Amino acid sequence: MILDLMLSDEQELVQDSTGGFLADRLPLERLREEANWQADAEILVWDELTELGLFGLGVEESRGGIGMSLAEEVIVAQALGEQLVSPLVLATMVAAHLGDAGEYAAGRRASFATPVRRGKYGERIEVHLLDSKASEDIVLLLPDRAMLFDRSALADLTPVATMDETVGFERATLDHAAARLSVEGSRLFEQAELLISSCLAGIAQQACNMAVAYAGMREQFGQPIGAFQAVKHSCAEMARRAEAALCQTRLATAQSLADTPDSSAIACARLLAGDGAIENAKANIQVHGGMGFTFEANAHLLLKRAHLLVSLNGNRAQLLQRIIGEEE
Amino acid sequence: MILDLMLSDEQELVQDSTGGFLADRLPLERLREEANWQADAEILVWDELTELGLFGLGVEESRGGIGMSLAEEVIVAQALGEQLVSPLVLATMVAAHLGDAGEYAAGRRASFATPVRRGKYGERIEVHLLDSKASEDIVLLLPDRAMLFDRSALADLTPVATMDETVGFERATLDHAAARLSVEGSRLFEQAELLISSCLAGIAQQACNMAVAYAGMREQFGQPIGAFQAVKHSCAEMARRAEAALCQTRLATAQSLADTPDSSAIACARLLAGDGAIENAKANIQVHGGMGFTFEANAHLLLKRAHLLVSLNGNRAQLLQRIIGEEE
Amino acid sequence: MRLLETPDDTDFRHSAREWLDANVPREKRPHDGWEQREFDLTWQKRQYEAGWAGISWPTEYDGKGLPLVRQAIWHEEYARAGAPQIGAMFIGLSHAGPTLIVKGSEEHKQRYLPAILKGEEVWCQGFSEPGAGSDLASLTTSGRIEDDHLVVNGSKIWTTYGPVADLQELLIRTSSEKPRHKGLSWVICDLRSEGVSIRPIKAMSGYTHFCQIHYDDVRIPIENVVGDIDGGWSVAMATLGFERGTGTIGHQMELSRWMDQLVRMARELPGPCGEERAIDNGEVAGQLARLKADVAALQAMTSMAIARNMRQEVPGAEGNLVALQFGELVRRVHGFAFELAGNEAFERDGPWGDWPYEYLDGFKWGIGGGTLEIRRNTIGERLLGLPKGRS
Amino acid sequence: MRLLETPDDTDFRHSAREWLDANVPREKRPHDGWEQREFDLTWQKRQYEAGWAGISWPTEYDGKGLPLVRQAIWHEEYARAGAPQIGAMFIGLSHAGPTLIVKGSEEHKQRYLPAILKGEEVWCQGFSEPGAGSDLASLTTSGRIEDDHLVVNGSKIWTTYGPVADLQELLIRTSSEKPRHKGLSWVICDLRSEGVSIRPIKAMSGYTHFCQIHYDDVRIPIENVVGDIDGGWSVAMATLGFERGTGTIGHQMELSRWMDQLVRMARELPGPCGEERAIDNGEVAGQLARLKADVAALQAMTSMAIARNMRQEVPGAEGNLVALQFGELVRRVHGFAFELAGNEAFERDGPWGDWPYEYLDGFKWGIGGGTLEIRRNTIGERLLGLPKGRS
Repeated sequence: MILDLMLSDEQELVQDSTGGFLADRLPLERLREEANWQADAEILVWDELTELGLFGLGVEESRGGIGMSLAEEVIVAQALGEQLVSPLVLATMVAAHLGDAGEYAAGRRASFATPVRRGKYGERIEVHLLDSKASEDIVLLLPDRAMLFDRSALADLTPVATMDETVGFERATLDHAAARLSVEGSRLFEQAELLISSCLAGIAQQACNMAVAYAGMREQFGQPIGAFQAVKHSCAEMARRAEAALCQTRLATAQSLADTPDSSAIACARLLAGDGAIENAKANIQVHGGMGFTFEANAHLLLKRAHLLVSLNGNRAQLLQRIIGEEE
Repeated sequence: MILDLMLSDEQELVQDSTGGFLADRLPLERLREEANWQADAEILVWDELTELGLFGLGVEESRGGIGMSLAEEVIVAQALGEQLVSPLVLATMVAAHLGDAGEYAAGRRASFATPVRRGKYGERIEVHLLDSKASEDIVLLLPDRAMLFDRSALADLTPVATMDETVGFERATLDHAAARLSVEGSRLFEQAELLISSCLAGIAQQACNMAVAYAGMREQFGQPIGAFQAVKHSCAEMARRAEAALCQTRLATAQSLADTPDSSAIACARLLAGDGAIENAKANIQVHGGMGFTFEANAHLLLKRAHLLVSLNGNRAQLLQRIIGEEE
Repeated sequence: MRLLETPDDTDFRHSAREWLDANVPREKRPHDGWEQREFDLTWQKRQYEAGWAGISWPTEYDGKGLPLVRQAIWHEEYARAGAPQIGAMFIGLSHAGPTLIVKGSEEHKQRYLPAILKGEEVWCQGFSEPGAGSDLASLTTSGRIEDDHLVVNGSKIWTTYGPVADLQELLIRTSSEKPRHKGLSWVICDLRSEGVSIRPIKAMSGYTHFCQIHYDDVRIPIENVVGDIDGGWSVAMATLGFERGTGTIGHQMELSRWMDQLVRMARELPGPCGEERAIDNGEVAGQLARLKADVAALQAMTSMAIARNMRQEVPGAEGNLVALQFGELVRRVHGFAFELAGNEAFERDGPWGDWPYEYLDGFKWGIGGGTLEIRRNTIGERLLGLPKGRS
Repeated sequence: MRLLETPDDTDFRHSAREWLDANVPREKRPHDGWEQREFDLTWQKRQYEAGWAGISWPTEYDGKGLPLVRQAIWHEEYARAGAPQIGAMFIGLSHAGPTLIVKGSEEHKQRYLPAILKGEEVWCQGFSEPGAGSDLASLTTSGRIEDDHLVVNGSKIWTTYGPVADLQELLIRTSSEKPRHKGLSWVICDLRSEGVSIRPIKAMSGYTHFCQIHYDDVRIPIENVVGDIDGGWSVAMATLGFERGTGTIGHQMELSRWMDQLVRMARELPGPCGEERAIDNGEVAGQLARLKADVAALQAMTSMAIARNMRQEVPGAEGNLVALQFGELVRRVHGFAFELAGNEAFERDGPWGDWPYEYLDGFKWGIGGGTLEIRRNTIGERLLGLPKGRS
């Protein structure tokens, strides 16, 4: 099957408008201020996000959506990744496919719940909630089932401190039976996998951009450090990993659009994007030297968020099994 | 337990005398000539090898040996690895522990048999024989049993062409019942593991030396290529891998000498030395550029022999299990 | 991000598949020498005669003039059918041909392009030199203008298929006064000319695909220069762009076939720790999955390169990303056979067939067409805009 | 290659074990600040009073004067007992102390060494600068000689434990005419001096261990210079040698404890694909084994470094091999917790305790004491004898 992985003119428009808006209103740098953590900055511009049409973008017009496709949502997700926008936005995009798109387009918010522990899940699941304090709904995606809960269905709610302090975390328990909506099948799970992959591809790209900018400016031993092969080659590998993540995500998306979704290809995208984001975030810290190790620079933000998104909704060992099609 | 991993004065003497002899009489370069392949060069100097005391070096004097220890054999094995000496020599060193050391010291030869296929072994095993055409005995080492066969016990003998053309390969079948000697337990298997690790550490070191020599001499873009960070850092990683292989092999050897052999530490040595040898051999080819890809240079010899020794007597998945002590 | 294939394209795909299934040679491709050349040329001729050669090349020169999508479909079906690698045709079809199409004169195109498609002539490259390796700007093989000829002296090395080639894309220094990369010319050299001598070089795989070539007052007509005299650098960059971009698509498709075979064998062979199937060993399964993801990425990156090429005439530096991904992966895939099968995979012509050969041969991808180190430099400087070092 | 431990050594080991088991503080070590300093000093004092401080330091300066073997045994038992990292004592015990022992004057040793062992003073390093980073030869913080003082101006950065330190090993430029690395001096700076100002810097882990220090006409007595004026380069190289060699042995032992804990948790936690125990998942088991082998190698390489140090006074460049092995491994080990436990390992003070903190904090090993890139340069040039580049 021959796919065009470049963007169409329309898709470029989506990329430019969303990317431009986010770079302007929710730039990565906002996270230097604690006041903007835990989706506070996103909530302030939520009306504008709804006006951009993010929620319901790929949902049919007949179901209250904008009537574009998964491709456009994947493009938006990459821009969200590049600016480390709160998972609240992505979760609401997913919820619009599960629940009533019109409500989300009108301002209703949903947050991700993700299982705290690995392994098989029973009817009652301990979950982490991400940036859920201002959301009405909770989305839980399992490989074979997608569920939507009212916030009130949460039991045992306790806040926890985690490695990525820019995202609000809570622990809670969810009971399958309490779901407002529950859809069987893997379709929504796999679509979300592609959106998360695209977010991670965005982080991988952002790490590369940040490293290249720093390497071109910072001087050591009498020349910009980017002139040294060790740094230059590290940047080249970052570019390769970002490209691999982007291309595989787009390819798996285009396959899904052509109504031939490939579960293995989607798992490949998730693995490549996750590894690309984490490896690039680490390499970016390394390029930044001592500065990269501080809380004052932006490099650490990419690493922490990459780990968070990699852990969302599954684990690496399961991914590897899905890639070779040997699920237990 | 505090171990001295440097060599004692006596051990240095063994290193210098064996290393010097091999560099002089069986230098790696001999393999440029087909006439020296398949142990032909070794057989020509076999008398001198016996005079050096290689066969029975670590066997008690009361059993017809020289009365030194495993430490000295490990030192010899590294020198064998550095010059890619035929596995015939190592096999005969091992056989001297299993059979009558006096006979091997007097010129009898033994070759390794190694299982052709992975997995569990039955009573009849299909094996590869390495450089066996001029040997009287065959050594087969299994994790729980060491066996010595007369050459006449081999069935279905057929020569095969393999990737490492400098070593003679045959396929044959061996029946447990036909063994002249069979010793239960893992002691000899583990001692051989350390000798093979040391051989591989020698290959890792030789690859590093070869790359450094070439990088200091070959010029590109107006300076020796070793001045470029990409090449210099590759050499530094080669030095690190060679050191890791050497140190872990010596540490596991010293533990064995102190009568506290550690199966996991030995498996670690085997893994590190195998990976070190293969990775360094690859990096050496890369440093040599186009020249490294030719049959005319020596770089490819290290790679092929490294793969051969890595595959000897086991496989990576088993090794990994032994390291974490979770054998099935 | 969309499906490109139209229903018409899919019809084309089906015809290609049908023809390939019926015509792909089933005999084993010889490992080297004149036998191999004959095999490759015969197979090219058969494709040409059936109308499958030069699918996206201009019709004026015997190509089919179809869009790149069709060419890409052909590559997919070609790999799917297990067709042999294009081998000796590689430089002609993927390197010299595309270069002549964008940079050659009308006469060049008329004279050389149809002969490539018809499988009449084998081309080889002539860029690297013994002293220069990856440093093209320091080439010293010289071409002195005498009347209407260039008189060439010097030496080229690592010339793949050189021992069996008819023609060569030769990069030589035609001006020694100009700055390093401004005095080069790209010229077509007939290897049957007087003064050309060829020394085959054996590769680590044990076979002979390449050679060193000496030029001793070799006279080449001036009209064989492609582009301008002293303007060879930009022609060479175009050539390398084709190599880096979609030029190796065939090899990549092949790698993906090897990968599939690896997964199949892991389902058939017993496991390393006594499992019934190797794939039931978690370590094996994990490694396979990682490899498979990287092979998938390679194909996706190639799709992206094709999409980019449809929008630009001469490929940019992005192709180096594909080459970088390919360079180490090919060894990792073939090398995994040893972990799966151990000594059995060592045997040449044993149950694992060509695996040990492919593993060893795969080392060329770390070196050929500029080492991986040079590719990383190029990505850093041309794609990311990092400064050149003082060295 | 032999066992070094004599029966007497083993007796020493048993006494050490007994004391440590009874005395290791069981309360949690604070993450930063003055509380942490107090914790570290108190623990050092307790070791000193019981006769376990400065095991291989000279007896004249309150050390125990025992052979290095005993020091190594102490490190092993210290790690085995789960004793806290030496933290704020690190520079004093592993850096400044050893440097003073080989390069300091009699007065230096009398004044400073006992105070380190007694846990009375905290030292910090002062090599890196905002503009210079890893490039020590380009330091610009200056010391101008006025009468019997050096007057220091400039700034240092990345000073670990700087916010809570009393003394600093300060590398400054005392001559601007001499070649880059020939005009430096190594001098002891009292951080309570007038003109010193300290700006704490928060690390990516969220805690504050290091700082930037500004010097504004800070007057340091000339007798605080260690080695010769303008001879600081060789003193600094000795200092870095200690850091690279056995200086980080404590951290390495600790890493090996974390590794053991990882294996233990893999035996206790359920597996990622529904297995009863995580270690029954082949992918997890394989990754653990690889990590364990690399941790084993790190310990073996450290043993080799100790053996080398017993034969030489000032450590050579080989220590960089240990540092290189350590640099990335520490992140890989701590990072594996996320693969084992996913989001649960994210929680600070959750069931995985300090794992996320250790993971983030581990990034310092890729940067501190010269980045890994600089270490690779040093190995290439000083150990392997490769030429310096023109840049």
